[in-house]
Amino acid sequence: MADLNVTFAGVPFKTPVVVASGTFGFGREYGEIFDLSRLGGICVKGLTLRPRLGNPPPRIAETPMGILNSVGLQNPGVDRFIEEELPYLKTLGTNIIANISGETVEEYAEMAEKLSDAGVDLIEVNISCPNVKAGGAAFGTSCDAAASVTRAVKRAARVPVMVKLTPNVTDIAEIARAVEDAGADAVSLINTLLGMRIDINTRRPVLKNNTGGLSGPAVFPVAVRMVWQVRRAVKIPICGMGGISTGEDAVEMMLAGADIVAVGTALFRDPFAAIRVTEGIVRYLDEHQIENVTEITGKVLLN
Amino acid sequence: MADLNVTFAGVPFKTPVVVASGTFGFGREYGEIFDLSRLGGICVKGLTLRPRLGNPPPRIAETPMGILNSVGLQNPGVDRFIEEELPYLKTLGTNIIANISGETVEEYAEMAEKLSDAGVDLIEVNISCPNVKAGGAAFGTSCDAAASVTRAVKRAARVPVMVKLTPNVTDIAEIARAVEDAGADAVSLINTLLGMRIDINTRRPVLKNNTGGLSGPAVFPVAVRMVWQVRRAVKIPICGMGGISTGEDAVEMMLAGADIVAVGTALFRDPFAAIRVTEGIVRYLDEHQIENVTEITGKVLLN
Amino acid sequence: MPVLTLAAVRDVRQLSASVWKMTLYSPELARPAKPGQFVHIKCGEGNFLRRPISVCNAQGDTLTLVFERKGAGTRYLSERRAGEKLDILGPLGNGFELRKGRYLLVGGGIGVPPLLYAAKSAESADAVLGFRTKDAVILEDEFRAACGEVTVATDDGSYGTYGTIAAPLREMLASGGYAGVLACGPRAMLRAVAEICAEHSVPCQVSMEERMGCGVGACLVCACKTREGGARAMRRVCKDGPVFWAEEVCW
Amino acid sequence: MPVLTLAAVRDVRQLSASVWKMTLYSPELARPAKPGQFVHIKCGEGNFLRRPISVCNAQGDTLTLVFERKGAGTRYLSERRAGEKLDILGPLGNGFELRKGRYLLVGGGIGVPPLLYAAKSAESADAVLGFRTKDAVILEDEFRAACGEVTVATDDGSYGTYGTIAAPLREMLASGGYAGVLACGPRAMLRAVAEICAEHSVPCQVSMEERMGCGVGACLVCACKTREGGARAMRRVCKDGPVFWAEEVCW
Ligand SMILES: Cc1cc2nc3c(=O)[nH]c(=O)nc-3n(C[C@H](O)[C@H](O)[C@H](O)COP(=O)(O)OP(=O)(O)OC[C@H]3O[C@@H](n4cnc5c(N)ncnc54)[C@H](O)[C@@H]3O)c2cc1C
Ligand SMILES: Cc1cc2nc3c(=O)[nH]c(=O)nc-3n(C[C@H](O)[C@H](O)[C@H](O)COP(=O)(O)OP(=O)(O)OC[C@H]3O[C@@H](n4cnc5c(N)ncnc54)[C@H](O)[C@@H]3O)c2cc1C
Ligand SMILES: Cc1cc2nc3c(=O)[nH]c(=O)nc-3n(C[C@H](O)[C@H](O)[C@H](O)COP(=O)(O)O)c2cc1C
Ligand SMILES: Cc1cc2nc3c(=O)[nH]c(=O)nc-3n(C[C@H](O)[C@H](O)[C@H](O)COP(=O)(O)O)c2cc1C
Ligand code: FES
Ligand code: FES
Repeated sequence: MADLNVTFAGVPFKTPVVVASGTFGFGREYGEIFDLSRLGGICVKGLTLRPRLGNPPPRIAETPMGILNSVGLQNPGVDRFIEEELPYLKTLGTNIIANISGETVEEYAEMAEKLSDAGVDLIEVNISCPNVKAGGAAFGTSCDAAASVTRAVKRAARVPVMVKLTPNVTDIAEIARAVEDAGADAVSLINTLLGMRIDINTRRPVLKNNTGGLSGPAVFPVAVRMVWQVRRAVKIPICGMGGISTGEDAVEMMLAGADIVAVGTALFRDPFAAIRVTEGIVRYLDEHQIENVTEITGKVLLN
Repeated sequence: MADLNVTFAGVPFKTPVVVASGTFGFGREYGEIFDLSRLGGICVKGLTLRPRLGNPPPRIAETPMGILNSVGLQNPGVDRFIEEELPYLKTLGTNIIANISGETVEEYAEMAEKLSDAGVDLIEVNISCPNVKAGGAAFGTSCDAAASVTRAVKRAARVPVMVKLTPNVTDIAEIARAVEDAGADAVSLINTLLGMRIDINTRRPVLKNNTGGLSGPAVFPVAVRMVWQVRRAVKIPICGMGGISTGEDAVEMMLAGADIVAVGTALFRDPFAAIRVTEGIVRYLDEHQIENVTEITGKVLLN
Repeated sequence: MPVLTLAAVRDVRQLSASVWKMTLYSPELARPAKPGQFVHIKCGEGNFLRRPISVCNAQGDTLTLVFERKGAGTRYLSERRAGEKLDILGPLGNGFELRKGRYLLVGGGIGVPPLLYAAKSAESADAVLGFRTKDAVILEDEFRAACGEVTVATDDGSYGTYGTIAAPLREMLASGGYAGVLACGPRAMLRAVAEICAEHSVPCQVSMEERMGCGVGACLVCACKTREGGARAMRRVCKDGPVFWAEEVCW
Repeated sequence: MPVLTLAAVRDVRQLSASVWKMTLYSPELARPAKPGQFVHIKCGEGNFLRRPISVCNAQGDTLTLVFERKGAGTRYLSERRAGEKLDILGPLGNGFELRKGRYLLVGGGIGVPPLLYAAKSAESADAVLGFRTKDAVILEDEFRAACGEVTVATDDGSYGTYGTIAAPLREMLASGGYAGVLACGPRAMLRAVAEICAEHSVPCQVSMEERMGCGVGACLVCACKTREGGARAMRRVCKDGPVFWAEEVCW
């Protein structure tokens, strides 16, 4: 069987398949359904310095082969996460990636410090949440802001730092270069595309928050394109995501340039999606007699 | 039955449903399938000053509830269009919207002048084609460039001018404001989102052009959001498009802010899509006892 | 422990203009299912999200679901035929907390079906069932068989008592002796039931609805605002609910 | 004049490891269909685009399609059962230009089926059919019934003549007397056929494949580069084709 080991930003992953932040909570629920040690890693629900209740419901709307969500970073705050959730997560035998959002650069840095001390494997810096007013995507749409968050987190963190990019920009490669120059160890992309659905009978947006983030298979071709663009722009490794639901999708994303991939929304349709994606990658590698999954990253042959 | 008449940028439309540029050729083919006078208008295939062969095939890739295309503005050039196609189009009893792309500002102006003389009803200025090297989307991603194309076309045109915006930008409202300030009579949106698919067996992009434009139901929530954002940013009317395939979708787009809507990719699945969309709008208006379709434009009630 | 399973459709029949009843063979779902729990059903290739539908009854290896045809997902379900299989995740959620004693079940419209299994599981139960109009009345015989007293009310008085469930509920609570009230129905009705129960100091459990993603508690989209000992919280309808203590819900 | 219609599936059966044959009842499609035309089929809710499949035969009110199971769309088709309906747009494209005289049909793999209807429609016809291997041979009996001489070739020599269709094609053309060659198959084969026909000065029509959108000629995605009297052009496989004169195609 093909070797799935990948060293990503210096961290060993036993498979290149992780689950995407916000779609997997802190692991407990899916842990009842399958063995979480089969995952390459878990990106936990986005954390903030203080607890957040998130946005009012409804927080989800269905779209053609996708969903909009407007959860708005509901979470118990970084301290309670470290106290109540991380000890459990550490027992799972998989990498734990802390996803952090701040309203200010200082908040990002403070969280990075706490989480480094607490011993997560990787920090994912979310500068791309479309569902919060302060911070969030505002940091992700400007090279300067993205770079300054990255620099601050890098100074504070003692574990590798991955910066999560938003697709809602004119030139994602430019932002990727800015965070690479600012010291990021890796980038992840894409976060959700900003979208809206309206109930034509009530005339009100389906989401109480009016707009939300689009994810799921619908966005897959956009995500592949962006991963490919970023691959050509930076040298640091990429965690590719956005609409992956099969092993074939994951292989496509890796050919475009992803070193590892994340599975998110697909879990809502198939709770075993991440496992099936992993199995699909193995099948592809074996059929094509590829020994190590790292051999396919970025290996698209342009026409 | 509800009244579907809309005056859009000064041009009377007997229904608010037009067909999107590039999905309907110059009308002849679908003219064999249904009565084109039932359409509010026809946006013809994108025209350029000189004939273009377009990009090499394959030019289409399927995606979850969408497609990528990379036609690359294949067209006979504006002169042959005026000579060979426009006379037929003018017999159809529906508005003819000429869609133009230039490599330079001057080319846009020259085409606008020729088409005004030839007597089209409206000119749609495509500054958002993702599939050509020179011009195209380059004009659509900068406020200054978008404004200067708009100004040049407005000076040359003697029919109303609608500017077609690209969704591949950080802030579409800003571009809309720039073209409004530059004198545009209307805006249309969205053109396609840049995307990519890779054949994992050959490792080559499915499209010979490597990347292409995403359209179809997958993009609908992004299009609704952008129409809503633009509606709040400008006063000029909006032709909304992107993934519309049912009357309900059209109503949703109009509630978000569209004065008229265009149906494109949905035609590939259902050649009667534009007619069914029109019928669906009527059904909605009648059920909700709304007398004139213009009453719903922009009438979303925010939460 | 939810399972993901292919359940065999045994029967699909129409109960009213817009309501269908589906019987499934599925030991994995039927055996562990508790009253108030739900299942999360994949509705074909065209609908991305699963649809949550409450357990209406579970007997042996057979699961019964009753649903209203609202949009594309429930339309898909209504068009299934015996012999087909459905991809179902479940049973999910907490379900009603049933102790000893007599329960009063209060259902409104499509909120009625989930109470049937509760009626069968309780030591004893009465029911107040509200519907819009006579043609919308469903499952009356089943409730009469499973309950002591059953009052049917219609908003337009075309069948049973005239008006909402509020008056019959007040009356029956006044007669006393209920261990608790279990309610399911539109939010406005649940709120009214909660208030009436509070007036009568009867413990009330309500089954809440919210749009769902994962269905298992991981994505946090199905939020229900609650207060617990003064503190505000967002709880998950799919995991912490769908059944909540009425006094904890921020209406 | 293409129509959009619901055609009733009469029969679906497997011809080889990866090839299926589907029989449809549809007067609207079968009656006007000409050899070399195709139909554009909606393949369920999960596949956005229609799939183009050539007419393999049309007799009375019955249309026969033969297709290879490649991906999700053709898998969907292979799973249809008698009695179901398919949403089909057609017949589409130009079809072969058939005059008087004897035609030589040259098919490769899944390019073989469209030639069957041509065989039946021509005044007289011979055929050279190429397949990868013995197990991939399909429709041999049907061609033997409809044609004069039929040569089957397999790449690995496991059945019929050893090698590609090139050698038998050369031989048969050398014997002379053909009004034209009609070819369908992989692009490389078509190119070889075109060259051989040019050597023998026999008019050759080739049926081209390209990924499609609308199927009716409106979207320009199905381009085939051609030269017509020196000028380069992009022609539409769905409308100007799928059949082109071999010498016009830029290979
Ligand atoms: C815990 C729970 C139990 C339920 N039990 C039943 C039941 O037993 N019988 C029954 O008829 N209905 C029940 N519902 C409501 C049922 O889930 C919706 O009517 C159904 O999802 C509508 O899907 P649709 O595709 O037909 O409608 P659409 O409106 O097209 O659905 C669009 C999207 O919105 C969601 N949605 C729409 N309405 C609701 C709603 N009321 N609640 C949650 N999501 C919604 C859908 O799931 C889908 O994602 C229950 C809901 C919940 C949360
Ligand atoms: C005019 C014409 C006639 C055809 N006739 C036949 C026939 O009689 N029998 C038969 O088996 N096949 C035929 N094909 C090929 C057939 O259309 C494809 O094999 C089929 O579309 C594959 O769909 P899929 O979903 O199974 O594969 P996928 O690879 O999953 O399809 C993905 C997308 O690519 C398109 N695609 C993939 N391969 C092709 C191809 N070779 N040509 C065109 N589009 C493709 C699909 O239509 C779909 O849009 C014909 C093609 C054309 C253009
Ligand atoms: C319900 C939901 C909640 C999310 N929450 C977060 C979050 O807290 N932090 C974050 O960085 N991304 C969040 N995301 C984005 C995902 O991590 C991922 O980037 C996106 O959904 C695209 O991948 P997918 O299509 O596989 O889901 C969330 C997505 C969903 C659907
Ligand atoms: C095959 C194809 C060709 C297109 N060609 C053009 C074009 O020439 N000019 C243009 O402005 N837009 C062009 N578009 C974009 C459409 O007009 C429309 O903006 C887009 O497809 C979104 O709408 P839809 O999802 O309804 O198709 C093309 C789209 C497709 C699918
Ligand atoms: S639906 Fe995901 S947490 Fe409830
Ligand atoms: S498929 Fe649209 S022109 Fe051929």
